[in-house]
Amino acid sequence: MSDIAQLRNDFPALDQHIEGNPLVYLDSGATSQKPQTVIDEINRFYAKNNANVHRGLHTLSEQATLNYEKVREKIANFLSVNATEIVWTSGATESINLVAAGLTQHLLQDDIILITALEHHANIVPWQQLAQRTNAKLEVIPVNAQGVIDTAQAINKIAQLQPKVFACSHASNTLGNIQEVEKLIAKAKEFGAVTLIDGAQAFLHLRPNLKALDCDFYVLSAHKALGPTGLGVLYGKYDLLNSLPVYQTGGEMIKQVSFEETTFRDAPAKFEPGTPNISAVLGFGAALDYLSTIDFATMHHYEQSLFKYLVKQLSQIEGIKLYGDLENNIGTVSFTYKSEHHYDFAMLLNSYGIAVRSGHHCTQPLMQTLNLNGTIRVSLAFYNNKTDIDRFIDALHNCIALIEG
Amino acid sequence: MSDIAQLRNDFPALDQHIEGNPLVYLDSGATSQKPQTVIDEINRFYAKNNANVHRGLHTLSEQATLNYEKVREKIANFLSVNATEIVWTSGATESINLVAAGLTQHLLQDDIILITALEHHANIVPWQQLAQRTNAKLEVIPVNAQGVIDTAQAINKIAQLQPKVFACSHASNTLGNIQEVEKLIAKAKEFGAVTLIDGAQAFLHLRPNLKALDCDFYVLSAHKALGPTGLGVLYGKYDLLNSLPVYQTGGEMIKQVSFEETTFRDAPAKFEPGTPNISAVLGFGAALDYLSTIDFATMHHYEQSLFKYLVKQLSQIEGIKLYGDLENNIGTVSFTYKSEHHYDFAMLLNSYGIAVRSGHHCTQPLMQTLNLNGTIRVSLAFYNNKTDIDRFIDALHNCIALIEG
Amino acid sequence: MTYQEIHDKLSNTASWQQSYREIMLLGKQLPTLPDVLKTEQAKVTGCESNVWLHIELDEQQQNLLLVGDSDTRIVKGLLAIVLAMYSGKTPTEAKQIDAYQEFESLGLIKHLSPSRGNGIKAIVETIQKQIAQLT
Amino acid sequence: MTYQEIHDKLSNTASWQQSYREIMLLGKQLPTLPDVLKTEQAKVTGCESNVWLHIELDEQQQNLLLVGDSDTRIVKGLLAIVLAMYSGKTPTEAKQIDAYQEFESLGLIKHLSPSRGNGIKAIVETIQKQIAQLT
Ligand SMILES: Cc1ncc(COP(=O)(O)O)c(C=O)c1O
Ligand SMILES: Cc1ncc(COP(=O)(O)O)c(C=O)c1O
Repeated sequence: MSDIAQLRNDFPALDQHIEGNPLVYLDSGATSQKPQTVIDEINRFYAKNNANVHRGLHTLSEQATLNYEKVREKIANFLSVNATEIVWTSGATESINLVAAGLTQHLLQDDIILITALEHHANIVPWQQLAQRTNAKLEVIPVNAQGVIDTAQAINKIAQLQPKVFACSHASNTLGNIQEVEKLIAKAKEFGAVTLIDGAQAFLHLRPNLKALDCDFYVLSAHKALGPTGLGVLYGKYDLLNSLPVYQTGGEMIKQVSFEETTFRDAPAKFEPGTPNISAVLGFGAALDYLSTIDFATMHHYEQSLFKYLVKQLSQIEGIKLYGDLENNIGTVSFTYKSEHHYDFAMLLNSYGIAVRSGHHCTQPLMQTLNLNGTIRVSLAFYNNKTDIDRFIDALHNCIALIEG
Repeated sequence: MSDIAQLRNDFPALDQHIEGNPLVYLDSGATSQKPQTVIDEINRFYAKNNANVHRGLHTLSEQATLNYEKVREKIANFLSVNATEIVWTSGATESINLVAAGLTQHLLQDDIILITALEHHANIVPWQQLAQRTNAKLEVIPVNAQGVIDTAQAINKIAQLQPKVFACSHASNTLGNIQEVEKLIAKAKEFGAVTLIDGAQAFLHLRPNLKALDCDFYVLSAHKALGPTGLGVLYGKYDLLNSLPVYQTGGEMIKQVSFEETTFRDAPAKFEPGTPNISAVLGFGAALDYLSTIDFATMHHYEQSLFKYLVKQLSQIEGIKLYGDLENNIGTVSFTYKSEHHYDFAMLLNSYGIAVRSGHHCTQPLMQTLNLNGTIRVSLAFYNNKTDIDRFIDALHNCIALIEG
Repeated sequence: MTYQEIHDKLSNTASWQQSYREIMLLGKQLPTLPDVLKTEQAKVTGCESNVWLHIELDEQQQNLLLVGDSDTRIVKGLLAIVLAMYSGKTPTEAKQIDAYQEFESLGLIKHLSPSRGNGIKAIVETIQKQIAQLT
Repeated sequence: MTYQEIHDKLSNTASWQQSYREIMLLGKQLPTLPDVLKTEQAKVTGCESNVWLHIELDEQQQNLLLVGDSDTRIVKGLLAIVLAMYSGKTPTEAKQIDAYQEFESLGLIKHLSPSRGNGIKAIVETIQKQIAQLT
């Protein structure tokens, strides 16, 4: 654990004061902090190597292209898939939109698109739009009063509905729950469903092996995994991926353009029109290199023990109610205090230097299910430590006193 | 001019050697170099202020949001429009795709979409796809043998075809030609056309006043205008912009989500789902601040005199053929040498440290019109100087000797 | 509490926590709006929390009467400050009020950042707009 | 020119320009392919320029015969080097050739970057694939 505790020093933004108090960053679910090596790599690109990719024969362009394509291999290795199965997008949101748009011809009236009750809006609305376009039906696997999906029940629901498309988050951004996606995917595939897993929250904490998961699509955002903003990953099993129609069109993704007819390249190029977010790809490469130096088991154990400590401390405060699955969790907890408004807590905590998120966390349907207008959410990463949690709990006591007083 | 000449020092990437020779960067049409202030701002964001926007009440998030929205005002001021008329996208390519997708319901069978023969693939293929979806017709304003659009002829063509959509580049990426878009827009609007101007190349060199141009949409890419990769701008006249249907869907752009129904916010939020490219927006803000310190008339005069010098030097070489409009030009020239292949020149020039672009420049239809398989393209920016051009011309003479030898 | 009393209280706070305490106390003193008045129409849009606001002129049609509520303590307190600023003023007087400058002098301007989502900006704009319509 | 002669020539170049000169000279010595042989089928995909390539066994079905062309001088020269490497070899010998290592020892590896678009990688792969099919 001592090694892991040192990693915090690699994250310059953590070393600052807010309103006179040391920053306690507990909002990694919104976006992760970045290690210095990522910042340095972006710097290096713009200061030394700045050039467009895939377009120039000159040295700068060639180096940029080589480095850019190397990162595609890196993330492919990380996910245990092939580099040709990786499409760069602008974020997890675009990744899901690309697939949902591409499945339009795949669906017929009354076909079923199945999602779950705890999805992020990004994994709801594109499917809802797809259902509207195709007259398919959007169906929902429910959660219990804690916000947890019962896997056996979910499997029954899949068998009963036989969806054409099944989309599910690997981990919930609001509650941190890890879904048993492997089992759900296997069941959905029995009925020939196209499966998409939203790994926006899970990737950093679980480092999934997609060959093992066997989903058709997996999406994530670089900025939630130590990388820069404006970059997402779409993994797709090659043949299915390549069979999707083109999404956005423009330069680079074409084979031949004439005013009469245009032919397109194969995936992944087919889905990557225009100048990509080169600096973000290179920065994400540095993030993956950084992650690779951290032993997964050690990190996971560390994160889990922090999370257990956090949950224990929170549980001891009278009036606090915790939601979600506190056993299978990436390190994110949502809670309320009596009937107090989350807004007041977020504002008050901030005056103690504590950065948490409050509100519906882009999961309004989940909030409706739990009958809440919002929660206070604490989300951890491996760069947090016990002191962060102690400071947070102290501040929380003070906030309660302020509010009750 | 002496002041302008100093600006070069603000661009760290220009100060390096390639294959033992000083780098001569003549590929700004592909992507511009970045001033140190832009690099510093990205750095500052990740190292001090990193947080997601529009989602958190804590100080980091609040500051990121404030700064992020300030840049929207900056670019709006720059273009003489309102901040609510600015949508952040991932690039000019996405900006055009968003509009082309949004106009699907606007078109009927046999309606006309009019573009020009010198457009970049990004301003061709999305319209071609739109035409295919709607059974509209894609028509093309021709260029002459030099690659130049005759404005009077173009105006006639507009009057004759009465297009529903008119899309045209403000300046050509291959030839540098500045189109007389103001006149073309005015004519197209007489017939109620929706007008889109592709300013990817023009923005940096012309700083257009969009109120004066009076186009409905204008698009650009930050990376071609001193800013970071992965960021584009879509300007749209508010009512028309807001009347377009949603494009990608997800978090942040919604008013209310339930599994039964989702309502969306108004533009620009409506078109900005998910976590935006925050660091790129902030970096682009620094780019705009930097540009603001450079007097436009001075810069324009400097760029034009460099361009004139370049053209004069090139014209004196026997066997060189120049294309495009050499009078109204942003500082980009395309040429061929006898029947030699552009590839050889690009490779040989690179061995002298000269970075140019070669090929079809994502304008295959223009190449077909000019009966070329490609050109060598030199594209200037204000950070170039006479020495760059002299070095390039020297190297070019050597390359010719090598090839002829 | 008059606006002057509020001003004196808040100008002397030593820390953010203390000023939050005072703000929340102000909120507590603001009567709860009966549910029938919490209409969609009375809702101020642009706030992260719910804010309801009613503005009228008194019987002599001279002075402003304002009532409002919010489901969060802090925003309710900030709302109380705004209401105190405007209550009892004639519309002409009210138009002169620069609420932003007042918040500045209360040391609260940081709270008014649009990205804080407290909607004070929206509240003040709503008041000014309704006053313009009243007169 | 034999591959050995090429090797000797290229190993002694003092600058990039000189090695480009030699490469282009090699290209010039490669006969132009008649247009009828410049078929779509003979085209090597993955090159920025056009490259055509034909591979056969000689009449005794023992040694490789390779002809090819490109519309650019540099790629044609690089192609000439590849053809010299493989020409006259038996398929078994040819399979042993590590073209990449040869280019490395010629000091040309920098040219083979996939992003240079010269397609040498594609050319070598095409040859190896066709050899596998011949045997
Ligand atoms: C005229 C023109 N339009 C559109 C584009 C596409 O821009 P981007 O690749 O940044 O999306 C370019 C870029 O080369 C261009 O030059
Ligand atoms: C589970 C989940 N899915 C999707 C997204 C959307 O990611 P992005 O905003 O980076 O596109 C998020 C981000 O909050 C998320 O937590």
